Amino acid sequence: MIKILFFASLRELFGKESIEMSINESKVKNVEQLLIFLTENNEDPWLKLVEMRKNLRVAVNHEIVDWDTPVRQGDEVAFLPPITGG
Amino acid sequence: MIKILFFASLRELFGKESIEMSINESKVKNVEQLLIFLTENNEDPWLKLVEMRKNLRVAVNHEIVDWDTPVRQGDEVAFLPPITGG
Amino acid sequence: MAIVQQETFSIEDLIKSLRANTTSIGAVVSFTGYVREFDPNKTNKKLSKLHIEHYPEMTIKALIKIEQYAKKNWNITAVQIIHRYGLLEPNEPIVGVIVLSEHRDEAFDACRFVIDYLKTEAPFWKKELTSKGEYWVERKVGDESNTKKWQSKLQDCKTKVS
Amino acid sequence: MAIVQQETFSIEDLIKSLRANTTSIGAVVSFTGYVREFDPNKTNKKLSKLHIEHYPEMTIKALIKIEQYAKKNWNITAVQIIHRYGLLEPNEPIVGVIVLSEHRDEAFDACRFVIDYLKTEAPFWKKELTSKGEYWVERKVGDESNTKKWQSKLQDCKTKVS
Repeated sequence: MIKILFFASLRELFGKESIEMSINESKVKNVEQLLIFLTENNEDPWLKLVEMRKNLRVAVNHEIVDWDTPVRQGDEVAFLPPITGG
Repeated sequence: MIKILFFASLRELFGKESIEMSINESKVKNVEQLLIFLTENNEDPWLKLVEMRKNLRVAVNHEIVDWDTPVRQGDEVAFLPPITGG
Repeated sequence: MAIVQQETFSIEDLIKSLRANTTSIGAVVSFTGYVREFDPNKTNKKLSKLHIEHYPEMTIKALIKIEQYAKKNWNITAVQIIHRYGLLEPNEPIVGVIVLSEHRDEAFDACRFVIDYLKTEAPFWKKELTSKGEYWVERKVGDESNTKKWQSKLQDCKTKVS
Repeated sequence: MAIVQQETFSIEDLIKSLRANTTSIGAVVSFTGYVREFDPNKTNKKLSKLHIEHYPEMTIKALIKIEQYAKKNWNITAVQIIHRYGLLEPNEPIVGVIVLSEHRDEAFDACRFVIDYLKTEAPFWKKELTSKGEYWVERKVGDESNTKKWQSKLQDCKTKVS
């Protein structure tokens, strides 16, 4: 299982703070592939993630990472809308 | 009469905060000429002002001014050692 | 040292506790960011509240990383970030950054770096509740370019910091 | 608004009174300069007191002029200088500069300008009373070059300001 977290506008869009799902590790090896997997059925609200792709950042286990970073069972993945701190 | 003020190291050097003196307005027309007049007898502690000339600034009536600024009877002239504010 | 809390804070108390037992601090620079009730660029909207959301498990780590980058890049004695979350009223402080150093140039640069970086790199999101409705604040182009400017200027800042 | 006094001061109180009745202030930047007990460059000397002398009839005028230059060159809402004189103990604050503005970039630049300019342009002189004797503080080369940098960058700053 991996845990996927949503914040701010994405949390509102998905109507929840997080989901858990199992992934096929042979198919989904990194964050990029996870995003493709989540959106391959062209279903809302996942499609929104694709639209936002350019402005989306991703954190794995509480660190912002590049899109080729591996994901493994037990990881916590968060798709982050544009940060507006301060 | 004009009033000449001394601050910091100059106050200590002259042993006083200020002096008053009358000036010959036909001879002493500006701050530069005042300094020349004050130091023409090559007497200490006035000579020190010449030595410090490069680092000395001068204020007339509470404004730092250029050396060609006129001085007149009643003016308050201050020779300022290098400022170390803040 | 970084603090994330709902409550308000006192810049002066933070400075005092940072200064305790220091003897060669010549300069303290502080930045405080506040909730604005009116944005002159959006004159028809009056803010009633600002809601700040964050990613608790990640936030402190991200802020401490930014502080560490500041210490690595400038000769400073201490740096402290404090950032609030939850529901804030207009004119309340949102964020404070304090830098202590022997000399002022380093304190100014480091303080500015920290707030610039935090704006785009620490996982906070702001929602404005206004007289014309609620909406998530959009990222400012200027904030992005400030972060990029630092990244091109500083060593070891090219990797993501949060 | 500029204050010259013997007593100590509170940055927070000054910020509060400057912020009273403002509704679109997003940023406050403050600088505080302190008396250093030890200067790492002069390790053999311990400061016991700092004596600050000034030119009373001129000081406030000079400080207000610096504040006016800041307001002319940056889009800021308020700026306040406070500077002490007399006999100060190690670790006491000497000078405070506070700038309020809608956005942070202006506040940072203006605050830095004010303290840089004040260092060479406001009629204060410092004498250190140390374990190795008393002496007048010498002007730092860095302070002069900071002032010159601003003078070459800003309009209307070439004339002397104090």
